[in-house]
Amino acid sequence: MLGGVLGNVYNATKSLIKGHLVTLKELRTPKITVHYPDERLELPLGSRGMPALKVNQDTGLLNCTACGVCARECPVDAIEVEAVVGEKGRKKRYPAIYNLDMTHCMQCNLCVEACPFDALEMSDAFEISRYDLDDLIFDKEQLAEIWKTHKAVRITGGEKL
Amino acid sequence: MSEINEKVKGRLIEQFPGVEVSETEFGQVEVKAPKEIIADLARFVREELDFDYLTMVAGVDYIEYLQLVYHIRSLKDYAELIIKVDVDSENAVVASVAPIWTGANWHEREAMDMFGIQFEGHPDPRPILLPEDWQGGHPLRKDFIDKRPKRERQFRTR
Amino acid sequence: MSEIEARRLKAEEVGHEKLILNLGPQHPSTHGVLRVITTLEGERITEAEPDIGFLHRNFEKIVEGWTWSQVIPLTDRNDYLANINNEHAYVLAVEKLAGIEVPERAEYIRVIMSELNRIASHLLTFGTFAMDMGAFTPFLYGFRERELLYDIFEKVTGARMMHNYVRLSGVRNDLPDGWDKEVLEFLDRLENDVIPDYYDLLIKNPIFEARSLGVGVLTKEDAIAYGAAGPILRGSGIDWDLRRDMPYSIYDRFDFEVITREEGDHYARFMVRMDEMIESAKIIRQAFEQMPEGPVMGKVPRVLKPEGDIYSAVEGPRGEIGVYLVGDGNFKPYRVKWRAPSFSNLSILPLMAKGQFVADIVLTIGTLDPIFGEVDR
Amino acid sequence: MPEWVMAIIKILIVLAFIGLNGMFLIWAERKVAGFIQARIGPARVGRPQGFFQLFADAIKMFSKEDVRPAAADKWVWWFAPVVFFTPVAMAFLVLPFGPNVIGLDMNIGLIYLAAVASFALLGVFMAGWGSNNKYSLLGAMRAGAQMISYEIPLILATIGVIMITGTLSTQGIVEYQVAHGWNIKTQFLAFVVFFIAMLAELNRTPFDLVIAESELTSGFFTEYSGIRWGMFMFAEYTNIFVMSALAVTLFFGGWASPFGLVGSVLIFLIKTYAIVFLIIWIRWSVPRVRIDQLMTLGWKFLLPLSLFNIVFTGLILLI
Repeated sequence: MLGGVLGNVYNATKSLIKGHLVTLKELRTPKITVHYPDERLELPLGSRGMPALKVNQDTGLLNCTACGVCARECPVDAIEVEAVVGEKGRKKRYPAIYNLDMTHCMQCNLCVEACPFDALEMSDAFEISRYDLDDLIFDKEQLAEIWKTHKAVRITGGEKL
Repeated sequence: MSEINEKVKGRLIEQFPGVEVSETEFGQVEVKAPKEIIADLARFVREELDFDYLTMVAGVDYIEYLQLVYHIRSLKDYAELIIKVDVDSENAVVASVAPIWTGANWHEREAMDMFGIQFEGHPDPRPILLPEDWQGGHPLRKDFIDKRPKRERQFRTR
Repeated sequence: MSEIEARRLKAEEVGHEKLILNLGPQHPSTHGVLRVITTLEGERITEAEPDIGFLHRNFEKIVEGWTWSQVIPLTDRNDYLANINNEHAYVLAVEKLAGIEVPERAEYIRVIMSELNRIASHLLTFGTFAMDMGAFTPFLYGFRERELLYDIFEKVTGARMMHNYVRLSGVRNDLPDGWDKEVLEFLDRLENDVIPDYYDLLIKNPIFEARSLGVGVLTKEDAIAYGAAGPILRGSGIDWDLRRDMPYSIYDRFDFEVITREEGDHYARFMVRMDEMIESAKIIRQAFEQMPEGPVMGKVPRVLKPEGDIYSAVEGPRGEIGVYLVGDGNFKPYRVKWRAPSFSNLSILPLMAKGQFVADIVLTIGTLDPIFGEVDR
Repeated sequence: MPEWVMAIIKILIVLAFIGLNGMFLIWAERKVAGFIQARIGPARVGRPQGFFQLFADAIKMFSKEDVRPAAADKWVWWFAPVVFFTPVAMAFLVLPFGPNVIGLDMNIGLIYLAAVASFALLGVFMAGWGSNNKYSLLGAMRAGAQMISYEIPLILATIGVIMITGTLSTQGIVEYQVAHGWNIKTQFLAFVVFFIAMLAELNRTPFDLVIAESELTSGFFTEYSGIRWGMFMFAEYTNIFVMSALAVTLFFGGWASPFGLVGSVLIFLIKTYAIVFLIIWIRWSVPRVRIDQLMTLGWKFLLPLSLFNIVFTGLILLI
């Protein structure tokens, strides 16, 4: 019986030492912490932050025609669109108001998939915390600005990144 | 697999002449039973046919009546059985199957919360997901009134 | 008279001096917002009663107002550690109901992502179980590996947790080039470095064995009667896995073992999860070998108005995720019932906790591994 | 210089040392924990290694609101941190930092230490009872059971050393080791028992059932905040230092060194912090035991082992 007890003690000690060696080894391995505001991770292409409105490179206008498909497709009703139809001097419809309520948006990509005019893209802007809730409602100028300053891609269905 | 379904169907028709037994296109045996015999049917299915694993009890509100859907598996025979029981929506009382499958306990409590179906012989009939002092009705019924503020329509044309 | 007061009076009636200890809803060990009302006699638990519903948001009612495809991002939020598995469960049910064809390649991608998600979920469970036992370091090791896995996810789905990746008739986008190599590298590291380290650090530790062997035994009969699912069912010696026994998607093409353990204690359930990670890795390797080229999205009918009802289930990390759908020929689901594995698993807690020590109920919750997004829905 | 001035200076030195040592140990624990766990630990205040984190923490603790639960037993609750803290500070009286660097070289030094150390339990129990919280109460009950059952093997383990050295004075034990080499050579078994019992006495993982944050949130000091919580924390970390210093004194030759007075003190501190590191390392590597396993280990394993050690030492001495 004594032998059994001693064997147990021996095994227990051995495995305890092994476990401690694992933690000791980890003392020296490189850390995976990233000091966030000082250092940043490279976000992969297609990483979803918030949606942004695409600006036509030639004309400098929004691609959006205010058809409202994105607003209908949004599960949480985060998008508000007011369309202007047939105004003087412009042939196309355009959005008078295009508000994106980031307090509701869950960044699901459904609006981008629904958009038939290549006007919405998913940008990698994720630093959108604000002191005031009202500041989280982005209007069309802000959304265009985000598109200009951030990486944005459009993935709709089936293609490669 | 279908052999077992045939066997199950045969036994069920033999034992309960009144019930509607069919097979769905997804390979499950479906039984439509009147609510009076649900306790007997459950016991028969559990003990004679070895359907021992109750996965869920779901309520559905078809406006004129409520329906309870029991999905039961047989871990031995790899068979699935769906029992559907219609319940009157005004006076929704049905026998509990919790004594037969212990796991039905919480599922029935949930159906009680959400649809207001009373289960006779349930060991612990208290609200489970809703607060104990909930007065707002039964949320999953179609006539449930959501009192939260509504958002206005998001798409307009000028 | 408050509820607690009533319980105290009841305890006094019995004549013993009993202590009613309220674990939760804010408590380090409850993995979310679970409240367990325990009655103690010394350090022994005579009665434990879980109180759930704190995260209840009525998923099933919300989706009744949404279209069939809008529901997918919300299913992510049910079991937020097994997002792809949830999406897969829902999408599979709708596809069966509406008769939608899925391209071959998309099926393979779904399987790969589901199994990766299973690994991620089990890594977290490993960590939280260790933390419930008081070992903080394995928790962070588990988290580190999961974060690295989430980096891999992000490259495909664009999000770390709420992927919204599986679509009706396929997946949203194809895999990027070189991604398979990264996954295989991760799996090699997992099998050769990480899991052996876990064994050395935690599993072979004598204290770990003393705490988990023979504690919280769940018998076969109880496991079946309560509708336990996943590792809890298999840890009690029941050889049941939907992936093998009722194959959905393309799981019948892979060669893998269903891990079962006879003992039914904490250790058995824990080891089932550890071994399942290796089996998942096996499936992923085979899937990469067999995967054909081709499109990843099929044709979805422009008007999606399925009719009828269906129960369809997949094997998630926590067990059978079942979806009961009723369609009334409208573009919205008439009824979605979510059969959450954690809901059934958690209902065993009163049975298992009876007679345990206070320290063990924490482990019991840890080993049942409930996710409250899913329990409360 | 009159004696009382010396006494006051000594007290001030000890208090300053307790403060600095406590802050350093808290920082060291967080840093070591971070490195073991594949992260960095404190790094923001006082870059790059976050050394000023300890001052920031101290300032935070001092400036926080002192919240007292409405139903707490006011005076018991109020005094518990003080009662917990005082004996720890008192233990410094007999710790030999170097030749002549000692508060008071009592000829019953070890008995004094044992007496003072068991006093801390009172503070724990007062905190647990006075908080009027069930978690605190459970923690305090566990503390009572645990500390009493581990004090016995702890003291019995030192008896072997006392038998060899023939003195109860801490300075005498070190002087014996200067002459005859470290005690660990002959008293290895006693050291093992002493070390395990010490971990339990300090409420460190794997025996931290008193705090047990996964079950009892924070055990006996769940309800404390601000500077009172800080006093518990400081006392705990100072206790770690005291116990490690005691282990060094008893088994590892104390200040014995060939480098004169300063060298002796440095050697002593280095040895002590090595033991402290060992304790921290163990904390971040193992899970926690359960209360019944703790009792089994204490009474069925450590107690017989320490008794066996005494008998064995006696036999060796006789022959």
